[in-house]
Amino acid sequence: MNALVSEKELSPAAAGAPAAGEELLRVDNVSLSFGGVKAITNISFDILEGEIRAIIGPNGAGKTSMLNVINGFYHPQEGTITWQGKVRRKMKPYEAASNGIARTFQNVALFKGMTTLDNIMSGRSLKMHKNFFWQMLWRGPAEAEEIEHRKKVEDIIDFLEIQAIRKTPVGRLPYGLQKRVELGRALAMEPDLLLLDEPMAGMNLEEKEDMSRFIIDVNQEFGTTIALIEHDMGVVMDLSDRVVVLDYGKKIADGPPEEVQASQAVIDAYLGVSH
Amino acid sequence: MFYREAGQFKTSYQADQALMPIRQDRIGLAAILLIAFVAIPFFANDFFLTSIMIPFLVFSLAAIGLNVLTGFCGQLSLGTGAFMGVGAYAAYKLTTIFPDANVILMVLLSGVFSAGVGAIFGLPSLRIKGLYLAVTTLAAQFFLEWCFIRIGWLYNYNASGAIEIPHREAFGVVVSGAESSPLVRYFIVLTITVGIAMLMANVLRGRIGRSWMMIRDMDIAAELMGIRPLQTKLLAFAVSSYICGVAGAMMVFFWLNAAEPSSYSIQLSFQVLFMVILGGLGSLAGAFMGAAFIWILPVFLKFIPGVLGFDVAAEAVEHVTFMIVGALIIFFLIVEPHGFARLWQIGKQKLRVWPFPY
Amino acid sequence: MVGSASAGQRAEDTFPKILLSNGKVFGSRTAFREKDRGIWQSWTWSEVLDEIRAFSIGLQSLGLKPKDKIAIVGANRPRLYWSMVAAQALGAVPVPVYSDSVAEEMAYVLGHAEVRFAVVEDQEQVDKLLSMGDEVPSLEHLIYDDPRGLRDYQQDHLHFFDTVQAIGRKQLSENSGLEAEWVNGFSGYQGSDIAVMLYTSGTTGRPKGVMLSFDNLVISARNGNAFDNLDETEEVLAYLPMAWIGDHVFSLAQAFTAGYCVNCPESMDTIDTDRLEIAPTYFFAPPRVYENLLTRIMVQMEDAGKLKKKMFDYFMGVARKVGENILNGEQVSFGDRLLYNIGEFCVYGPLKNRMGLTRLKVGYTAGEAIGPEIFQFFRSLGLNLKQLYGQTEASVYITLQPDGEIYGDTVGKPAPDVEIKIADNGEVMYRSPGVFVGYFKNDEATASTKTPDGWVHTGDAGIIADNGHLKIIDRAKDVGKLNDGALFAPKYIENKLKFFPNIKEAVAFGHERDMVTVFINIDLTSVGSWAERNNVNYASYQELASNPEVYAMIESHVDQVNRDLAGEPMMAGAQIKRFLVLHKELDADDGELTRTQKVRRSFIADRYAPLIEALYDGSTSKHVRTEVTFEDGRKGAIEATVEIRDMKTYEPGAGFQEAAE
Amino acid sequence: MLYDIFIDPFVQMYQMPDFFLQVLWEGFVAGILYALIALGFVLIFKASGVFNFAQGIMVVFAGLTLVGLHENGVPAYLALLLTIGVMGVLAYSVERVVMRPLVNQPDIILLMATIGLTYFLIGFGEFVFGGEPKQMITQELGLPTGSTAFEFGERGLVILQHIDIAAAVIAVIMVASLGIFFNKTRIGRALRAVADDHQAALSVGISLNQIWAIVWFAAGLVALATGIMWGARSDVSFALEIVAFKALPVLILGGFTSIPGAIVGGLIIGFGEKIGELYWGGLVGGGIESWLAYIIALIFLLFRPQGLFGEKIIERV
Repeated sequence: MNALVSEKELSPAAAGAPAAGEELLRVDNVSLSFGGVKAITNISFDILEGEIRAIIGPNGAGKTSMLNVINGFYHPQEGTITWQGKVRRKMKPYEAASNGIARTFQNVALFKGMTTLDNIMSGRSLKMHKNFFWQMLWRGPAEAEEIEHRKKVEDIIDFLEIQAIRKTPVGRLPYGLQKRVELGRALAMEPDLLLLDEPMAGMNLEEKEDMSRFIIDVNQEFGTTIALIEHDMGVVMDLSDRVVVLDYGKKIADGPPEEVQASQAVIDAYLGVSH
Repeated sequence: MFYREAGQFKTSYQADQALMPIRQDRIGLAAILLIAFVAIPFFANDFFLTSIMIPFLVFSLAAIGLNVLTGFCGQLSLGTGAFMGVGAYAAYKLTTIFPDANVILMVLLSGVFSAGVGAIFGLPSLRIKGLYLAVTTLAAQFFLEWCFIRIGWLYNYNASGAIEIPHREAFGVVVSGAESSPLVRYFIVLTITVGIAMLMANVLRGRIGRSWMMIRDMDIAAELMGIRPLQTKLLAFAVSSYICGVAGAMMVFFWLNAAEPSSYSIQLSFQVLFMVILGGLGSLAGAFMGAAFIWILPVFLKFIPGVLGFDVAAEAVEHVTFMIVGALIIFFLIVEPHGFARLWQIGKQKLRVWPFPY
Repeated sequence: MVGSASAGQRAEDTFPKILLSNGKVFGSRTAFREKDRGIWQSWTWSEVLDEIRAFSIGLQSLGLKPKDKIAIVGANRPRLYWSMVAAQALGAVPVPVYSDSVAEEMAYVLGHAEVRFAVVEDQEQVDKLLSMGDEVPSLEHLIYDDPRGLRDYQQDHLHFFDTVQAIGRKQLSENSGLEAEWVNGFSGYQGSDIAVMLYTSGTTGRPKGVMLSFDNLVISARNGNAFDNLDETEEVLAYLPMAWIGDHVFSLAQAFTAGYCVNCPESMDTIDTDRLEIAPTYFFAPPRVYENLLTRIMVQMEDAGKLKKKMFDYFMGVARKVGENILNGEQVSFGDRLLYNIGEFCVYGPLKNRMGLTRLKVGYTAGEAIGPEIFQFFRSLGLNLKQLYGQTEASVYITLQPDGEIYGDTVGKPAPDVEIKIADNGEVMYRSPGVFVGYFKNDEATASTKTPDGWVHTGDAGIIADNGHLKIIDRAKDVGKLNDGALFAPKYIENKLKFFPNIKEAVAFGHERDMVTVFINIDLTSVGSWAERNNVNYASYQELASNPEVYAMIESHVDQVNRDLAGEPMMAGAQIKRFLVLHKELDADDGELTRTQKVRRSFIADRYAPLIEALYDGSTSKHVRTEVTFEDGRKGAIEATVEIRDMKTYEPGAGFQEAAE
Repeated sequence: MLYDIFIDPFVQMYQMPDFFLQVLWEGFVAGILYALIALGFVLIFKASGVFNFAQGIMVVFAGLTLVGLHENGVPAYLALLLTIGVMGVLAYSVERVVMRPLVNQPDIILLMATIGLTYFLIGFGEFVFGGEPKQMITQELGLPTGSTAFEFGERGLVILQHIDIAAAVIAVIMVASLGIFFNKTRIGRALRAVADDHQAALSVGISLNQIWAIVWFAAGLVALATGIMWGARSDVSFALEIVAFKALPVLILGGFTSIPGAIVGGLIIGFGEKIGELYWGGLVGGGIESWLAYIIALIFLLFRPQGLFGEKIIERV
């Protein structure tokens, strides 16, 4: 992971800076359960503007459920979520999307029938408005709009260095690339908050380093706030400004990487000490 | 082999996003259109036009309609026949209410009604998925069929319970009714079908088409990217039904001249569904191929015994045709579940990379 | 204004001036394309003029002065090409550098060239140059083309290309006279001024900075265009290192003088698609590129269906038979022509299409010798592929193969305005408008390479065949002399011998001796099969080698070689006087060959000293005992009495007369 | 108007309880038969995830074969046996020719295949036995005919067709035996294993192909029974195919994989349809049976997408 470290050193401006931003999202004693099974119990934490926030924990710790709560896919039975200062009641996923929350998925959820280009274009859906009539004519407004957004998408393709697979159906791509395309799709939404669900799961070291570089670049170039779930401790420690640790749906630690790493509770959780 | 793409480079996004970026494809399409608009009218006889080309085009349009819903938006529907019926009856009523209005306009207008009906029956799609949805669409099929029978107003209380298309003129020529010439009808049907196909091609490559495919491929992800499932699905239902409606109206106005409720029975729904599946889900070209296969094959089969020179009872031929079609459908599903469109895709790819295998 | 005439004979003598007139003459024609953001971004000549003008003035305001050196580092990008001309317009000298070269080598070049400015492609290069700060004290300003990842770089001597251009544009808009001023600025410079400095990574020692004047490049380029009648309609793909003279001439000098369009690929992993899309009409590549293309074709065809494979093989056979003749416009039977046309439709056409060479007008290969079968393969497809022989010091062109005069073993005739001669030591020398001004800060190297009257040493030994084509025979340093002063090129003679299937290896001696003699190894497979056919029984190589009939056979070969040599005035003096057939095969295990099967001359010389002695003392046979290592590694010895034969030699020109009769 | 809809029907029910009972009985019998057809669907869907559209035509086909054979002089019971044999052959060849090559294809493709099968069977049936309706050989099979009338109240009568009673009985027997088959026999358990998880089934060492053949055969038997019943009530013709569509709402109600669901659903639809037809149908011109079932099912579904017996679906990402 040295590559990453050097990346950070390269740009002193970026290193500590983000943590300075003010609160973007706050989760207050949220609990979620499925038919009696508690997935999340009374969890609170916040995400600051411009930081990279990691959510870690052993399997079944409720990490993914947490993301699902944040972007409105699950509705917690208790607790509130404050997004950009507004306390949020029940909200539909597509409302979350239009509020500037984008995400990627633990097991890639690309649109299999489409090419890389179309997948990333789909991320622009919310920003395109030309109505059915114009779409039918194509020539004129619809085409103009399409091209305007195609340019944005091409920037992302260039940014992620996936020119060579631009027109390949995503189904045919190797796993690592699919993850990259999915990131591109999320970026296309130009989100305020980007949720990454195990962006590096099942990647080899090289792919991980690439992905880490991209994540850092996203954070620095676009100033996007990022919340990510990741298993690879090394990655988390290098990438994130602050870390939340969940275990059995409860929060057991929260703070800067070094601190968290030192915490006894965390060590126990990972060594699987019985409670 | 025939594809020589060297030197075909794009210097603008317009060119890059064109419907057919490859020159050879454009030439091919042009050739087909030329045949359809010039060669066929010039050479074909009335039989060929009325019992092959016109129905083929009508079904192609219907297949496009269903393909929008099932192939592109992933919502399985068995109500196509009924939605076509709505179009037919709507057009019939419109032209009885406005006898002087241009009947072609009425036909195009009739789709609006089926669109409305389609949207209503699309509502369950929000909560119901897959085969369950398919079954619920049968509700539309049977309910509407029932309406066609029971609501006399729809067929002007004809004793026969059927609708007979009145004599109508447009632009000074007879376009509907018994004495309209097949050639005129052919041109109308051809123009409408091609026109709608082109417009849909545009919709499908743009934002709306993408949103449909997003729902089809991964509805959860789509929703998390800001796609509103209900609106998107309903739009698909409406558009699909509109096209089917127009097809249905053309079916009675420019092909059959008369129709009774049974013309729009579930059998029709199946027929169109077959065209879509065998043609290839999610492919406009496939819709045409499927229609050609399902419609023209039986017509063709009927002639075989005569050609081979031994006389078989008409209904026997009928039955055998049924068997053969059924068997062939199964056969093709086994050979290539993604339909003729995929077969064509594979072939085209081979030609593009010729002489290499990949 | 279409037609090469308009471009060819125009009098502008520097690239800025040419640019100016191209802006007028070809104003609306596309000058550059770059595959970027998924499409081919294009610039017309007039747009290029604007771009360059703006950047040039921007550089000026950053303080770029005449005679300053400005480094160009990165992959082929339009803006990097423009930067060179922009600099030239200010009298500064661009120094393109191999972007992939390791930091300390690059540091040496930049330091040696004393660059004040550098225009680089992206973050990678920026980091590289920043890291070598103190090794290149002269470097003051660093300009980058692609801002990705650079937004947090604070250094204030770091500029974004656009910003520099913006400065230029601002000044232009504020000061209406500036444009004319800029033009006047460079109208002062003329052909004799230094245009560019290219560092040749010499095989030995530090790279040397070759200074080329505008005349060198412009005249050679125009000659090149005229030779293959290239005009503004050509399309080339710029994908070879910008620091290499080849790319500089093909993608800049010739493009500007002819006015044709230069296409920059999107990236190195999309190069094949990009070539396919552009389908260049004028293509240049070192042999390895063609080799790769060929191997890829063959590999892919292996996976093809049986029938297809059969068809492919069949038509490739046809092509091999008549393809080249048809290309050379020779007589071919109607049947073959028909077959070839069918093949064109079924195989050759599609192949060329997949390679993106459908529109190829002329393609060149150079740098090293290309394998004859590869060369032949592409030509037989109907691709006008040719060889050229060139050097940085010559602004590329020394010799070219004219259309219809393609011979595998020659590199063609002297390019227009190029004189070549063969020095007494057999070294090829040339004099041409393209001859470089000198090596930067390295006068003794210049002196040793370039004679006062402008002849340049190539370092290659060659001869001029009677058809006027140049043959490169050997590195000059390997070429020796007989005592009578006749030229002795061992490899050349050996190759001639090895051309016979019966001869596997040959080792020629003669440097500082009275005559040429050779050791010969027979080729066991071919001679063996001959033996079987004529039921000659043999137990071992040794036995077969000493067989009188075999000797006779070899003798006839040697005789043939002598005739050939006699036909070549330069070589006539080095005919083979005596030869012997070695009693054992030369073998890498015995250290006689390198592991790459090249003869180790000196080693063989002392291992077989007695035999060489015998060759020169007139004896007709010699008994020898030689240590050998058998396959199983056992050491052993073979003894044999080796027969030595005298050969008849021919009068110089004799072979030539025979050929004439 | 409102009166006609909301008051009048119930008044009628009260005033003519015998008629109401009669209707209920009709509904019950119809429901039983729907349930039988639905059962055919469920069997196959459970074991192979195939939505077998051909179930309807299999009913007709079975009926036709039986009658057809008898017409050609085959004694009734032998004909019955032979028909069973035919259904066996059909099941085997379907498994062999259709199912096996299409394994792991998406639902819609399999659905299409079964519709293709429908076409084939229609063609085949008509080709062999001709298209015109036939009389079911009720007596020959020893099925009861005639009817019994029960005095009800002072003037009312409730008439029960014996064949209907028989139908009910047979239906109950079939369901019961199927239940036993599924829970007690090895193959039955295997079937359930398959329904739950194909891998598991394989690991227990059961060949999917066998299982599919068996379920198709079972479905064939159910179809035969249904065919006989319906045939006895009306007659055997391709019109019966429509009846199959009536069974689909039953599936929506009961869920595609639940046998009890099929039965309960069948009864709900049966009752609902008859009552609706006889008390409300008149208002809209009658004949509403054809769709009422669907509307019932649809409304129901909007509130409980997973059907009667399915458990709640939790979507994951």
